[in-house]
Order: sequence, then C-alpha cells, then structure tokens
Amino acid sequence: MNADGGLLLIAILASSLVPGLLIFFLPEERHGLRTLLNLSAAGIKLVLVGVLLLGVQRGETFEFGLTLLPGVDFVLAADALSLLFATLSSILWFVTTLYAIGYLEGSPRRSRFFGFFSLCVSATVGIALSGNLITFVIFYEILTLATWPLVVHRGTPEALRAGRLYLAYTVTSGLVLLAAVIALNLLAGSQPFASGGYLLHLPDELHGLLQIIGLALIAGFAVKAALIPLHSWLPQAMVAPAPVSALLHAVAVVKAGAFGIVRTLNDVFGLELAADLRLTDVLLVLAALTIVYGSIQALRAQDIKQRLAFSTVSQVSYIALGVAMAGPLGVIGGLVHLVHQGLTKITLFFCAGNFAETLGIHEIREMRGVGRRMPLTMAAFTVGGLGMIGLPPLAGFISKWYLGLGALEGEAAWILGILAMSSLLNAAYFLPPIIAGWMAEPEVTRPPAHKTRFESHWMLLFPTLFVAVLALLPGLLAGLELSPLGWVELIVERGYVLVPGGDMDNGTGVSP
Amino acid sequence: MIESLDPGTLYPFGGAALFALGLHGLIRRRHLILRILAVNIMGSGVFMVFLGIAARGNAPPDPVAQALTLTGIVVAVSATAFALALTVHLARLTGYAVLLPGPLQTHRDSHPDDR
Amino acid sequence: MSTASPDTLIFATGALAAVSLGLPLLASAWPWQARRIGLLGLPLAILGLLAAVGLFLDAAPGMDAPAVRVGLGGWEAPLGVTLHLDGLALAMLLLNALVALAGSLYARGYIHTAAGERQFWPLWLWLWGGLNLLVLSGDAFNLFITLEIASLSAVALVALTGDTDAVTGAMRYLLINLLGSLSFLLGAALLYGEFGVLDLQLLGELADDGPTVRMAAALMLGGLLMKAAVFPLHVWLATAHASAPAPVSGMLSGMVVAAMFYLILRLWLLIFAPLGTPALAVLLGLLGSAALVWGSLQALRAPRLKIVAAYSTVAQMGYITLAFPILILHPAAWPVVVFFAFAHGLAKAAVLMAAGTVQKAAGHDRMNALGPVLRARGRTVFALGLGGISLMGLPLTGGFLAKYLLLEAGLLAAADTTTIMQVWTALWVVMVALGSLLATAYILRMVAPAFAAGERNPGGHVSAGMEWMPLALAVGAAAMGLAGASLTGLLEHTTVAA
Amino acid sequence: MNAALLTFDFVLLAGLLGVAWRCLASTDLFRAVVLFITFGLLLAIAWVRLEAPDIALAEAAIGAGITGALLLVTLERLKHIMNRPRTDTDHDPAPPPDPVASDADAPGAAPTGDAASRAADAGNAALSCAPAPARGRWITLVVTVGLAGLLMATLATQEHDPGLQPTVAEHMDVSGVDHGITAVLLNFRSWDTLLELAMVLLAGLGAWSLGRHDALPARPTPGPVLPGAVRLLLPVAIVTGVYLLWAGSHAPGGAFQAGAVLGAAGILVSLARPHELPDPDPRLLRIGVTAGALLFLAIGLWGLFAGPALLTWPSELAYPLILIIETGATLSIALTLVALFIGGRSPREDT
Amino acid sequence: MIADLLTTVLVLAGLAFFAAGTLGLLRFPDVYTRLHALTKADNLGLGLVVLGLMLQAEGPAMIFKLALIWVLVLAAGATAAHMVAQRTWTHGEFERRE
Repeated sequence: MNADGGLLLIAILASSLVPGLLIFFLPEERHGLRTLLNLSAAGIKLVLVGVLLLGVQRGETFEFGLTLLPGVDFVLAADALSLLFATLSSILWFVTTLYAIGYLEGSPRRSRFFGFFSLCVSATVGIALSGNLITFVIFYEILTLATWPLVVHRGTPEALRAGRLYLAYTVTSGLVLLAAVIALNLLAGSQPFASGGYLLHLPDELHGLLQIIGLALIAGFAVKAALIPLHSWLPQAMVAPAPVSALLHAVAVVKAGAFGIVRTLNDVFGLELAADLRLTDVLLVLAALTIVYGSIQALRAQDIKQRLAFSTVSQVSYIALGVAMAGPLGVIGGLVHLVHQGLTKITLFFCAGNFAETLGIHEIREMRGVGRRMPLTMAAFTVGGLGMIGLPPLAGFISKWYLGLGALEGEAAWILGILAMSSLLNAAYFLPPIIAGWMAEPEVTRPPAHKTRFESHWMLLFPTLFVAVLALLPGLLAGLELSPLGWVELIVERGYVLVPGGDMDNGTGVSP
Repeated sequence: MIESLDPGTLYPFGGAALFALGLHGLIRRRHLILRILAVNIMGSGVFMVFLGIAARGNAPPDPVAQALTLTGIVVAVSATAFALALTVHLARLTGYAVLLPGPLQTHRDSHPDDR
Repeated sequence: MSTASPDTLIFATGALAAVSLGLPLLASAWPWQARRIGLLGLPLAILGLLAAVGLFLDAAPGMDAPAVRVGLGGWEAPLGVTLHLDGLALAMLLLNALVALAGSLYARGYIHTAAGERQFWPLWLWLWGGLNLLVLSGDAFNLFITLEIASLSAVALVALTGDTDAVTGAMRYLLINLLGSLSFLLGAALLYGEFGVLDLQLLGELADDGPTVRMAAALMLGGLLMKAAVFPLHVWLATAHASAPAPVSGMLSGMVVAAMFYLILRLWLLIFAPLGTPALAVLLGLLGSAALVWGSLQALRAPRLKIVAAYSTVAQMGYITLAFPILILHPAAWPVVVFFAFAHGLAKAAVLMAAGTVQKAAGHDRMNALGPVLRARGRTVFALGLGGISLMGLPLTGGFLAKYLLLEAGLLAAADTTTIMQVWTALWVVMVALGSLLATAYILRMVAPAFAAGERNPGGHVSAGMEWMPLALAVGAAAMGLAGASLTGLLEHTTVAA
Repeated sequence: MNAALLTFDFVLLAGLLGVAWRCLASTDLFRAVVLFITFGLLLAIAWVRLEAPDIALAEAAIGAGITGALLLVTLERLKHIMNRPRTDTDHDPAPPPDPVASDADAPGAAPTGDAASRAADAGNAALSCAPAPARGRWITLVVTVGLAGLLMATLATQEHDPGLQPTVAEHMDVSGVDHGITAVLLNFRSWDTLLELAMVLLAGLGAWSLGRHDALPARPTPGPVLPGAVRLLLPVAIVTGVYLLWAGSHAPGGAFQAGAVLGAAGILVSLARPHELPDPDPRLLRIGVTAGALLFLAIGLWGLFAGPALLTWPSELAYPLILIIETGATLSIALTLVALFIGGRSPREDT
Repeated sequence: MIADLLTTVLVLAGLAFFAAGTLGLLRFPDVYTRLHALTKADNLGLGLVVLGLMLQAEGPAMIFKLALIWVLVLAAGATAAHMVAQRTWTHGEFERRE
C-alpha cells in the first residue's frame, strides 16, 4: 500500500477533473486556452495511465482509501482488469477530444460541453479504478449526471425528451443498485473487489437473498449495458452530437454497464457462486436475446447512427455473453471484445460523424458512391464494418474465436449458433453500405472536394484514420504482450478461479 | 371523584378548558383580531395550569412556576403586540383583516397567462 | 492525550451564548451600523465556534458525560437554567453558522437601500442568535422562549418585503408558530407538574411511561411538527418561504425547519424514545410518505421557481418524518436525521438563494419565462443543479450519504422485526426511493430551461455576493459528501437517554 | 370557610369560561375586545386566589391594561383603514385628519350630523365580522372537547408534587433579595428573564420594521377634562411605578409590573396630548429600547470572565446589581410598550 | 372585636351600593343614565369598602395606600364617565345601537 501509488490514482482522476472544472469557468471566446487545456489534460492522463500500466504489469499494487461513513469506504485500486478499461478510455478520450474540437468548430456553448466532457471521462476512469462496489456505484451515478448535459447539448425538444428518458432509466437503475449495494454491505461488510468473489463464506440459507441482490445488481448495470428490455434509451440518445455518441455510447457509458456486470460476477460473487445462483444462466439468455434483437433492429434501421446504436446494443452483449459462460476462454473472449468493440465502434461513429458533417449524409441509402468523394473515410468505415463482422485478420474475429472456444468449453453449443447467426446478421447490415459506398453510382452529384487538401476538416479526418489503424492492430499483433489479447490473458492468468471441467489448453494454470 | 377540590386541581382543569376554548376559537373564527384573542386566551389557559401546579399542596406556592408564568405573560403580550401590528399592516395592504383559508394566494397574482 | 480542561469548554459554551445574544443586541441598539456589525461579528462568531468544536473533539473522549453542561448564573440543574453542548448541538451550530454566513454575504448585495438595511440586519442577527440559543439550551421553558424569539424574528423577516403575499404568509406563519409554541409550553407545564423539574436531562432520567409523559409528548412534538411544516400542517410554508426575501427563505428552509427537527430529535433521544410504539411508527411513516408525494406533486405543478423550492422543502421534510418510524425499530440510526437536516439545509439554501438571484435578474420568477436568464447565468444554474443533486441524493453529496444511511437503517430495521412491520418498513424504503425519483423530476424542471436552445439575456445587474454565494453553498453541500466520517465522529459524543 | 372558597372558585371559573366563550363567539369586534379586557381582570382575581399577587399585578397591568389598549387602538386603525377608500398605491397613508381639529362646532352639536353618522356606519361595518362558518363546526368541537378531556384526565393523575419551592427557599439567603419570585427571575433563572427582555425588544423591532407610524388616530374628546386628569394621574403613576420597582425586592412587584405601569402612563400621555408629542431622536429611542437587555448582558459578562459561569452575581453584590438591572429593564419595557402602542417607526429614521 | 363588626357592616353597605349600581346598569334605558348610576353608586360603595378595610389595616402606610386607591378610582371613574358621555353626545353611535 505505498502512498505514492494512491497519489498516482488520484492524479489520473484529477488530470481530467481539474481541467474540466477550469474549462467551466472559461469565457466562451477563449478557444485557444480551452483547446490547450483539453489536449494537455488528455496527454497527461495518457502518460499517467501508461505509467500505471507498466506498474501493474510489474505486479505493484496501487491503493487509495477514504472512509465516507463508518463501514463505507471510498476505495481506488488498480488491478489488471481495471487497467484494461482505463487504458481504452484514456486513449479514445485523447482522440475524441481532437475530433470534438474539429466537430464543434463555431458551435455555441463549447465551454459547457468540454467541461461536462471532461467530467464524463473522469467518471469513466473512476469506474475503471474503483476498488469496491460502493465506489463503483458512486462513479456510475456521477457518470449519469455528467452525460445528461451532453445528451441534451443541442437543446432541441427531442434532445430534452431523450435526456428525460435517459435520466429516468439511469436514476432508477442507480436506486436499484444502491439498495442492492447497501444490502450486500450489511451482509458481507464493506469488502474490496477480490477476484473469485468475497461472498463464499456466507451461509447457504442466504443464497435466496444473494440471488435477489445479484439479479438487482445485474439489472442495474444492464440499463447502461443496454440489455433487453432496458436498452431503449440508447437509440434515442443518438440525438447527441457525434463525438458524444462516439465516446460515450461506444466506449464510456455502455462499457461502464458491461464492466459493472464483469465486476459483479467476477469480483463480487465469483463465477463459481454466480453459477450456483444461476445468475450466469439468466445473463446468458438475456445476452443472447439482446444480440439477436440488436442485430435485427440494426438491420431495420435506415439512419446510420441508429444502425450503429443498435449494433452497439448487440455487440455489448457479447461481453456479457463471454463473462456469463463462466469459463476462462469465454471470459477472455468477452473481455477482449470490450476493447475490440470499443475501437471498431468508435471508428464507425467517427466515419458517420464525418459523413454527416462534410456531406450531410444521415441515411444509409445516401452513402451510395461516397467512396469516390471521401475514399479515406470510406476505407476506415470498411475496416470498422469488417471488424464488426469478424473477418479473420481483424479484431472482431479474435473475440468471436475465443467466445466460440468458451462455448465449446462450457458445453453450451447453442451459443455457437447464436454467434454464427449474429455474424451473419452483422454482415447483412454492414456489407450493403460498404459495397454501395465503393461500387454504386452516386444518385446525387456531389460537389468536388473543395479547396482544402483533404476530403474533410483535418481534425475530423486524422482521428478517424488513427482510430481505424488502432482497430486493425489488435487483430494483427494479437500475440504481443501489451496487445489487448495479451493483456486479457494476463488478467485471466492473475485472477480467475478455474471453473472445474474446463482446462486451459495453453497450460497457464490459474490460482486464485 | 377527585378526592379534594383544592385550587391545585381545580384551576389546572379550568386552564385546560380555557386552552381548548381558545383552540376552538382559533380554528373556527376567521377574523385576525379574534384569532389573536383566541391565542391570548389559550396562553392564559396554560398560565392557569402553571399557577395551579404552583399552588398545589398546602405549602407556600412554588416561586419558580410563578416566575415562569410572569415571563410567559410578558412573552404573550409582546407576541400579541407584534401580531396586532402585522394585522394592521395586512389590512393596510389588502383592505381586510381576515385570513382566507385558501392555501395559495400566490397563484392569484401570478401572471394570468401562465395558468 | 492532553484533554483541554473542561472549564475552557464551559467558558466557550458561555461565550457562545453571550455572543449569540450580544451581536443582535448590538445591532438593535445601533441599526445604522447593523450591517457592519453583522458582517464583522458573524465571521468572528463562526471562528469562535470552530475553535469550540476543536476543543470539544479534543476533550470529549476524556470527559465522562459526553456533553458540556453549564449552569447559568452558577445555579445547577434543577434550579437554574443549564446550557447543554454536545456533538448534536455543535453540528447544528455549524449548520446555522454556515447558512447564516452565506445568507449574510448574499444579503449584502440583495438588500441595498439604507432604510431596508437598518430594518433587515438586526432581525437577521436575531434569527441567527435565536437559533443558536435554541440549540444550546437544555431547559424546557428556556426552549419555549428561544422558540418564540426565533419564530418572531423569522416572521418579521418574511414580512419585510411588504408585498401582499409576504405579509399574508407572515401572518399565517405567525399564527401557526404561536399555536405551536403554546402547545409546547403546555407540554412543558405538564412535565413540570408531574416531575417538578424543567431540565431535559433530569426529565429524561425521571420520565416513565405514564399518561403525563405521553400527553406531554403529544403536545410538544405536535407543536414542533406544526412549526416544521410536516404534511397536514404545512400550508403556511409555501406562501411564507416563496415570498420572503431570498436570504431569509434560504435561512427558513435551510435552518429554521431543521432546528425544529433537531428539537424533536433532542426530545426523542432524551425523554420520549420509550414511547415509540409500532402504531406511532406507522402513523409517522404515512405522514412522511404523504408529505413526500404531495410535496413533490405540488412542486411539479407550481408556476414559480421559489414555490417549487418551498414545496420541495415540504417533500424533503417528509424524508425526515420517514426516518422516525425506522428510528423506532432501529434506535441506533438516529444520526440519519442530522445528516438529512445538514444536507437539506445547505442544498436548499443554495437552491433558494439561486432562485432569488434569478428572480432579481429577471424581475420575476415565473418558470415558463425564465429560459433566457437561466441560459445566460451559468454559475447560478450550476448552483441550482448541484444543490438539486444533493436534494436528489445522487452520489458524492451530503444528500447521498443521508439517503445511504436512511436506506441502510431501513433495511436493518426490516431485517429483525415482526412480519407486519417488515412490510411497513419495506414501504418506507420504497417511498424513500420514490422520493428521490420525484426530486429528480422537479429539479429537472428547474434546470432544464437552461439547457434548451434559445436566446440568452442575463437580465438585471446582480451583485457579486448573489452570484457566488449560492455556488459556495452548493459546493458545501457536495463537499459534505466527503465529510461524512467526521460528522459521524462529532455525533458520537451525544447524550442519549439510558 | 372551605365551602365558601370552593363556591368562589367555581363561580370565578364559570365566569372566566363564560366571558371567554362570549368573547370568541361575538360578531362585533368592539364587544369582543371589551369582553377580553373583562376576562383579563377576572384572570387577575384568579391569580390572587392562587396566592400569586405578583402575577395578578402583572396580569392586570399587562394582560388587561396594555393588551386592552393595544387592541382598542388597533380597532381604531382598522376602522380608519376601512373607511378611507383603499388606494392601492400608497403603502404609508397620509396621517388621518384629526376630527378634533376639523369639526370645529361646539361640543354640544346635534349627534345626528350626517358626516358623523356616515363615518359611524362605515366604522361599525369595519368592527363587525362574519360569524364562524357552519362547515366543520362539529369536528372542531369534538376535537377540542376531546383535547380538554385528555388534558384534565392527565392532570387528575398528577399527585401534589412540592416542585422547586424547597430548593428556592434553601438558596434564598444567597440570592440577594428576599422575595421568592424576584430571586428566581433575576438570579436563579436570570437567563430566561434576559431572553424575555430580548423578546419584548424583538416585538418592538418587528413592529417598527413593518412601516412608518401614522399619527395616532385615537380621537381624544375635546375639552379640558382628559388633559386635566392626565396632569393629575401622571405623577401618581410615576411614583407608583418607582415604588413597585423598589418593592420588588421584598414584596410583590418588580421590573415588569413597574415597566407596565410606566408604559401605561406613557400611553395615557400620548393619548391625551397628541400634538405636543415630542418626536424623539430615533437613535436615542433605539438605544433606550435596547438598554435594558444590553445592561443585563453586560453585567452578566462579568460573571462569564470572573465567576463560574455567565450571569453569576457574587452574593454580596447581588442586591445592588439586581436593582440596577431592574431599573434598566423597567425603562426599556416602558419605552417599548409605548412604541408598540404608537405603531410604526418614526419617519425621521428613513432619511 | 368592634372593629371587625364595624368592618363587616361597612363592607356589606358598600356591597349594597355596588348591587344598586349594577342594577342601574342593567335596567336604565340609555347611556347617560347608566353612566350616572355606575359612577355614583360604585364610587360610594368603594368608599364604604375602603373605610371598612382601613379598620383592618396594620399601619398608617396601609391606610394611606387604601385612601390613594379610592382617590385614584374616583378620578379615573369621573374622567372615563365624562369621555364616554362626550363621545356618545358627539358621535351618538352607541345610542343608536341599543
């Protein structure tokens, strides 16, 4: 418990919180200073998370504790799992800030936007680094409060309606979570996250109660993870500006829900107890249903962002599916998909944002022949689309591959069917726009690329390309230590209780 | 029924009756002057209970209870004086000195078009 | 561990009482300088209070009885009047100091006519002083007088604006206060008749479960519930709080209502706790739930910003009334009342002062026409939002800790009682959850216009104090979220009946 | 003998309840106020019966006297406000025309002058008020009777507790005075008395904060009788006040009763000769009104620093200190009561 | 013994006058006659009662105080009666209501 470790965690949190608060009080016309603050904050956070990454890899422990109430402590801790989410969100925050600066050129109320934007990321990193369930729920609800103003940023009546719906869902889920956390705190005391769970010592007659608490926790997190039937706020929230839907609905908010489910099953109940309480089975069915439902809805959606939103609904359930399989391979598939889906989806959202901002394209059918006019963005869109479908060299394939292995390992063959069907559906709703984009004749003659050297504003193009490359890397360099797959194997190796009946074929024995 | 009807028991009963009578008047009557009188009568009822308690038993009366009553009377008169000043101020503003039971007059004068 | 010798604490208590009375007296004697007396005196008094808190925390573990009892005039308990300073009293003194300081700095800009200042500041200091003396006093009759002082100064402050609503609200508030004080006094008289003692702690030791104690409880707690605007008797609150000057309505909703609940808690802990029967628990629970729902619905319908805030006070007081049934089943959870009073005090004062700033800038506070001003004044909306978040009980604010404690106490209470009471307690827990949902609804109603698109017009000039004080209070309410442990530590040293 | 006292008690209580009920049930405000003053006097007799002469004195002087005067002057103001057509704009009306100056005709003028009668009719309207609404009559009756029953039942169970009388008697020697009530008021529970002085001051501040005072609408009847009587009564009142203050240390009397008597004298003066009423400098008036409580606290502070706690009087100095405090209190109370009778703050304060 | 007897006689006589005054108050038709009855009968009644009590008084101070009470009541009664009569005469509002 070295003190400077705790300070590092606080520094990471503060690196986006303090600039955010400063930006709030910046007068609107100070663009230069605001951009400087934004980018420097993102840069510092990246460096700090990097230092933390290396520290955790070397096995050091980082801990920060503060007692809010007797028996209730605010704990920040960094373990391998939290680093996965923290690295993902800090990288993507840097990129999205750049993108947002470009996207919001000349629009009003940017100080307010970037203020809340930084608060959101602080909350997301807080969620990643929280050391026990109560801290997790605290950051979880702060995330709600920070995202609401971004969803209603445009101020149009439907934005406000979407905001109201979003708030209704998330505040209710917050209440359910709080009640469950308090009950858990009363039963087992305020325990930090411990891989393999800290509820094993409880007597058996409490299992009924634990089941209810487990279901409540899952339901609470399911709202943000957009599982059926609690998903309807996500498509409505697409009314927000592109950077918001990109970072928040591809990375921060949705992943927070999925991360919550992972933490609950893995670090609170422990997969073994979760399986006994049949929580994993409930989650399995729910995830499977959501995958299929999400893909079907995506197929029917005509607006690009709606399609991407429903695709997110189904993709996030992969993570839930992976964890619910309770086998190490399945968990690897689920966790690695957390990163892959994040990178691929953000590429797609950036491309959608580019199309909308430069050519005013909102519908799928308007994308005919856009490849001629904006070849680079279309290329990024293709990489993203194929990644989603899961073609071999790309990231999507790896996560689906491990999910398939996990399904076999857990003797749940029907999951293989679900995975195959969803890949087909993915192809069904991603291939037509890609093909139309490249091959089809554009109906309307588009003005040639105006005088600037690139096809759209450089601050929109470069982040898109950068993220497209990032979406490629995990697929190609899967074997590396620091690649998402390598890191997930490190997580599983460090933390997982081996569920009897399935043994790791690559021989990395796992001790709790 | 009450074994001895000495003032120590009789007057507290009278005080309780006065308190109830005053409460009845406070609730029933709408005019502010009458409500202020009712509050004063309730106050006298409480002081009668206090002094009745002070005079209990055949020992000399308890000076603490009597001192409290004196303080109470002075507090009552200052509260009444302020209440009367407020009533006059209210009458000067609204033209009448009656508190209508309606809870929210503020709706009345708020902008007509935001019903 | 060097325990500060108790007599420095005794001196500190006496000094606190003397200052709480001295400042208003000075201001009343010299109203031309009342503003300067207030703005210099209050901070000094608060520094003294902080020193006293330090001394108390340092000395408390060393002392046998967890409270400092000072017999004024040198006369001990049964004969003389005793001041009673313990953790609970210090917490309320701190809240009173914070809200009064913020209100004073806010009033600097809000009341700018010389004549207005000469009338406002003496009464304002009397309200602050009266509440301090109320919290310090440990004698039943003395509590009656301090209640009267606090209520009369509050009523005079409400009527200060001089428009029809304010004076009507003030009149209604005065009558309810007089009725409440008289029933409190009658309760004290009954207790004196039975036990011949007026000091609360001695009464606590003597009190049995006889008819007198039950009748006295009904009268005293009934009177205080009337003054705290609990559901069936809350009609006066909306008009009085909405039409009073902003710093006054901040103080009324923030501190005066909380002081009444402090007194109910004090009487409960010392004397009336054994009277808690399940039937009383159900009644209080129903009252609290009705207040929660009815207050929130009214807040959702009210056309003016300050009326929304006033009805939100009625709703939030429903929370505290809900806490009592849970206290009956699980007595150790009493600090939840103080947490709620503290969190609501800071947050509501912030919201009401922010509403006052908006009203001053826009010239009116009709909700459907406030869009432009709200959009232009980011700081005030941030204060409204942050205060609102604490009222909703969302994380890392004082309200969140209070809601956490209440839910925890509710679940604990539900765990070990008879099945019927389990059902009722479950209902209370659900009502608490519903309450925070309804709170989200009406807070959203206050803040949403700021985010809707539309033209921006900052409205009239507003002084710096009126700009920053609501924000400072809101940040205070949020910071309380981190200070939960120290507040619990302070509350540990409180006299609770055997 | 006991039977006679018992009947006296029953008659007195019946009288009290009857007067109180008639007062609250009357539809004419003037009748209600007169009945209330009678109630106050009967109450004074009841306090004498309960062997509390101090309180009887206070009740008669303050409860019946001062409160009665305040009520009557409020009725006059209400009548005056109702008569003048209510113009919404002016908050502080111009001082009302004083009929003494206006109807210059001789006192023997015919009573049925139309100006006088029209004013009289409007006046009567102002003083009458609607009877209680029929709705909800029974519920309140049941509630209040139930409450009275409960209270009486509780009081019946209380046996005769000697209260604090023995403890007071035990400490009388140290208290500096030898009259029980004054000892309690100014030594044992001096904090209550200090706060009570603050309460009186606060009522004055509150009344002043509401608005400027309009000249007294009370219309003294013309002719020399009232000024003559006042010239006779004033010195007697002042002497009685000072005597009461002095007697308080060993017999019934004290600051509050003396303050009330002097206040009554002040009210009499302000009623009898409104024109020459010297408009005091507002700063002095404010200091005068606060002087009593301020002096009390200042002396109390000495106890805070030297003695064991706030408001401690050393036993040998107790008597002189108590006397100083009582004089200050009497002056302040008298001033405040007169100010409350006059109503608002002096216009000179707002310049 | 004689003093006690005398006191009872004087006080009883005083009470008789008081009764007469009250009877006058109830029976007389208008304001002026009722004023007349009250002031005359009650003052005399009080004088007798005060005389009776003077016999019981211990020292001269008590006697002087009793006499002072009587004088004050006389002065107050006279002034009050005059003012009520004056008021009725000029405004006549009381008369009409009877």
